[in-house]
Amino acid sequence: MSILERISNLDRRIIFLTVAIAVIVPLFLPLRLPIEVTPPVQQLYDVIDSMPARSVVLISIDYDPSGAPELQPATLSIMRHCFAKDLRVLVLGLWAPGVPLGVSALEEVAVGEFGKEYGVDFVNFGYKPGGAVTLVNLGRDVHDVCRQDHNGTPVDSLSMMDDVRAANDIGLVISMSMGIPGSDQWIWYYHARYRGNLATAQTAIGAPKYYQYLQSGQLVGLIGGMKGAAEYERLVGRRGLATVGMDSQSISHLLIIGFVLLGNIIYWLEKRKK
Amino acid sequence: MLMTSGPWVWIAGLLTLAIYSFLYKDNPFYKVAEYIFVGLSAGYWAVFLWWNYAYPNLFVPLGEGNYWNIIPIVLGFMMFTQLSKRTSWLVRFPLTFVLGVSLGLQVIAAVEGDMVPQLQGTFSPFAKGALFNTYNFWTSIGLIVLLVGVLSTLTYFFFSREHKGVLGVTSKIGVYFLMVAFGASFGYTIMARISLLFGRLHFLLSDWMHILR
Amino acid sequence: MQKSGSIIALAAFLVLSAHIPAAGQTPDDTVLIADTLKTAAPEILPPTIVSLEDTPNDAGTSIDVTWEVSPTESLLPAAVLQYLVLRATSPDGEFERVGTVPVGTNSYSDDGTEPGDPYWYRIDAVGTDVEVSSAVSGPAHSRMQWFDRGRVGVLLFTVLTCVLVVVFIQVAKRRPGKVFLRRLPVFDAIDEAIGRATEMGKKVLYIMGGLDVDDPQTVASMSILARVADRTASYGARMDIPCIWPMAMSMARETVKESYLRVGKPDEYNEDEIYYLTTDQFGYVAGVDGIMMRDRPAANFYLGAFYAESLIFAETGYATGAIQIAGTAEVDQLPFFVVACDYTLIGEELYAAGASLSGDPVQVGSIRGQDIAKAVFFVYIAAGVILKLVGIDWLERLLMIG
Amino acid sequence: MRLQVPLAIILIMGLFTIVTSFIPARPIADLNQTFRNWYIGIITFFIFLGTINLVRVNGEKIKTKASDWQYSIILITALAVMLIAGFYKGRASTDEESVFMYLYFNVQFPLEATMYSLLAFFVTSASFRAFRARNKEALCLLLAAVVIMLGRVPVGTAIWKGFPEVTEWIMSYPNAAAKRGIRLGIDLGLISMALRMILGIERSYMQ
Repeated sequence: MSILERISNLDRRIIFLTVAIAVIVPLFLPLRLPIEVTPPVQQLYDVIDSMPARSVVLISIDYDPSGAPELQPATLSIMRHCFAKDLRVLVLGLWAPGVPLGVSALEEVAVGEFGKEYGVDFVNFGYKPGGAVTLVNLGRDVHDVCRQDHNGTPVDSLSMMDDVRAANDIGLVISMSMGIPGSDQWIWYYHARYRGNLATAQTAIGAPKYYQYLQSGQLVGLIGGMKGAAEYERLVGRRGLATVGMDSQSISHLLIIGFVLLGNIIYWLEKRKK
Repeated sequence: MLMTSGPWVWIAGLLTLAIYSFLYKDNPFYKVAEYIFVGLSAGYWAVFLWWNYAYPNLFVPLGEGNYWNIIPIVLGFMMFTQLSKRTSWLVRFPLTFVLGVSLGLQVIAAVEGDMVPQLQGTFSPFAKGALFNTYNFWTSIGLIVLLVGVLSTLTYFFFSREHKGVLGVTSKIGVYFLMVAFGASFGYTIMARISLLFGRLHFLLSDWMHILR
Repeated sequence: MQKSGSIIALAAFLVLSAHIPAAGQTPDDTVLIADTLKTAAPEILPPTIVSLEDTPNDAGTSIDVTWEVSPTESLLPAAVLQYLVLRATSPDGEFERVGTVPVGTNSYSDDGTEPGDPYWYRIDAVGTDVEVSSAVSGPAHSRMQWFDRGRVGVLLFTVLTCVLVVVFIQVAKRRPGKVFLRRLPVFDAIDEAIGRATEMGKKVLYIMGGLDVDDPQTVASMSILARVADRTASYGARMDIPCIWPMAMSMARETVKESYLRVGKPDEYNEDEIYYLTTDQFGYVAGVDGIMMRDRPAANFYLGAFYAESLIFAETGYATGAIQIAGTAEVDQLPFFVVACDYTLIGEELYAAGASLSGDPVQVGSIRGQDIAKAVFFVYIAAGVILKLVGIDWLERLLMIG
Repeated sequence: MRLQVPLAIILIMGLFTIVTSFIPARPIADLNQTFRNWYIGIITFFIFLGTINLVRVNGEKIKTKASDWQYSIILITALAVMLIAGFYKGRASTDEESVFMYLYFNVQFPLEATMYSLLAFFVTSASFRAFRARNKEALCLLLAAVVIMLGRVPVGTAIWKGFPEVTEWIMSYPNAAAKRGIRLGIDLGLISMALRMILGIERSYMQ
């Protein structure tokens, strides 16, 4: 077998190995490539930044652990921003397996970093089943949908909720979403009825679809994939897992482009030989 | 936290490695992981759907005195007649009910969610005098490209004419649009794929092996 | 990210279950209460209710309230903070708060009225320490509508496509063989793939996607399966059809059996070649990958609804050296099939392939109907652009979903 | 009975669902809602049927000692464990700190996510072998993919500042155009298939 043929029929396992290396190595040897902030992310940052202190931000955890690599860093950064601006945070979620992710994010940021008080500065209502129907009801009567928090504490004994009763008491809704139910439902069933500010964070697969809503003004911000999360990390000035991940992304994207080029060079050489 | 405590993290770590071993070649570890996976997930979905869909939609209302709900419950159980050859024709009753509702919804959704807004969206930006005035140069070009793209892609899907002459040219342009779109989507989603791998490897290296941080 | 097919079906249902409002709505300017306002409470002039109307196209449970904002708003921008919408069931009865809107807003849809009952409304402008009420207005009634006028466009297009399909089915039935259908290159690909499998003495693997028989893609896949089975039956190749849904399995068995009957080899039909694997998405993927690695089928067909498994199948299949023919109407997955398979049916081609393979007048006729509908779309878009460019937009308004 | 009644059911349910989606009036809309709830309930039985089939198929394997029958024991055990964990305490057995959720997060989820992450490898091997500029169409595909890849990561921006903007433009216009064309075709294919099934012309789904 000639060298050309050998490269052309490269054992897939070698390709697989290089991918693993491309993802792992930057974890140990970060490149710290600069991350440019794109307008959709900047827009969301500006909205949160300009909110008056003590306003309420609702973060909807609409993903499960498989969306966590892309969405959890964004959740953490947004929470950091909110608590730094002394905003109050209300967490709930339309995906049952997402509840522990919301709990751990609040533990890390609200309790661990900012020393915020549960029930006063932030609350967590956990999983809300029912998708669209629930959101329609939520906008009208928050207390009706959120009767108990995720630990079973009744809403009336959470002082933060005293003046959070309907859609217009919530300054901003951010749906951290990886599918259905998620930001589609927030747009169609919540925002369409109650307006107010709505933003979304998406996985890289979901993101392209939401540009149109951004243009039409239905969304005030969009965080797309791990890149968007990294941008937000840069804005709040704290390197997180997304920023770390972007180095792996850069290298593996280059690697794939390299393989595409290699494939074409071989193809071209083989053709010339014939 | 639920995910990274004690022996559980070891189970998760070993199972992750077992699946990756398939990339090298098929082996008994992979097979064990595969069969655990199939069994566990079948159980998970049965439990999940029961508590979140069947129970609240069918049985709770029945308990509250809504006796009409006997109909869907009977229809639901009729699904099981499929298990025997002699009774399997009875499946047609729940099946056609489900099909009727679902096809009806799909038809309306296709027209309302896709067809009308997508058609509309193609020409509505072309307001009088807006091109190159209201929009910037690249947006204007983009809108024209969008129009040409939609129309030519549509002609690619003509089945009852040979693709010759004008139709041949337009459908050929359509093919180029298709290729650009496929290439673009392919490139765009790589980030999500790598993110998943990043998530798994990060779990292995930090949560399980504690090599990182 | 895609979950297992069934969950997608369920979830999609949840989305479909109410109608989608039009795109392009801009959010109200949500003006948040300025905490800088510490000056003494100024005098606020009351707002005035302009109209109370039944919200159109609903079940009669909502009234639209519009008012003129307090004149103070423009004089002293920070004086008014928000408006309260209040409702009572008699003009001098007790008014209860039904909504709160930020300053600058002049309308509110009050959901929660009973059809036919009379209601009276009042708008209060709220300042830092003052609250000023408008005059009471009423009575207003909400009524339910029997036709949703906001959906004329949807109705029009639904009727149009349905009529076209039905009419051309009738035409094709009456004059069978008269409607021309272009020969898709996939036909040759199918023949070649099955021929090769026969020569090599290897199996033909057929995967009909991740959804059950309630998805049109699965039904479309079944009509292609019928033709593939015709070929394998007449060539004498063996098939391997692992199924993800029990119902789809029974259907595939029936389909393949009929093919064997059609080519006159009923005794060669083997039911065990079509079997149930599992309903879990990745469990199924793991199983099918195992089959590919062990048996190395020479021709792989992936036709139907596919999700994340598309590329896993296509790459494993490639590694085993199979000819691969794919087709799906899942737009997100098409790129992977196009890149990794030898031939891919794109979107509507999946629906059309079965029709043109069988030549069945009903199917052929409906394809013709679909083509005419596409021609109508083409003209509609072109007309829309031209009308818009010269400044006429009734076409757009006519079909606006609202 | 075996044919006419099912055909009548699909016709009535299909037409009812389509026609009534234009009628907001209460009695009709409420009935629609009821049917949709029934539909959700019934469709979950598809999954239950699948679970029963899974037990049957694997039980058969164990009984006949077919190849790999030992693995089937693992499968049935896993299934049983999950079902017991999910039902033994009633509704509460799926609470946040339940055994059921522990199993989900530490056994099922890692398996699923790992399976899913295999795509990162396959996407690379597919790029290597399939992205070859065999003709002009393939060249378009290839170029679009490479440009978008560069537009998505910081290293692309480091090479040329314009990549992200070009990426956005390609995604918003040529990409959206083709997707729209495909979708319109799919919608028509779907409607025509659905219509044929509702009208009873297409009956192949009935075994």
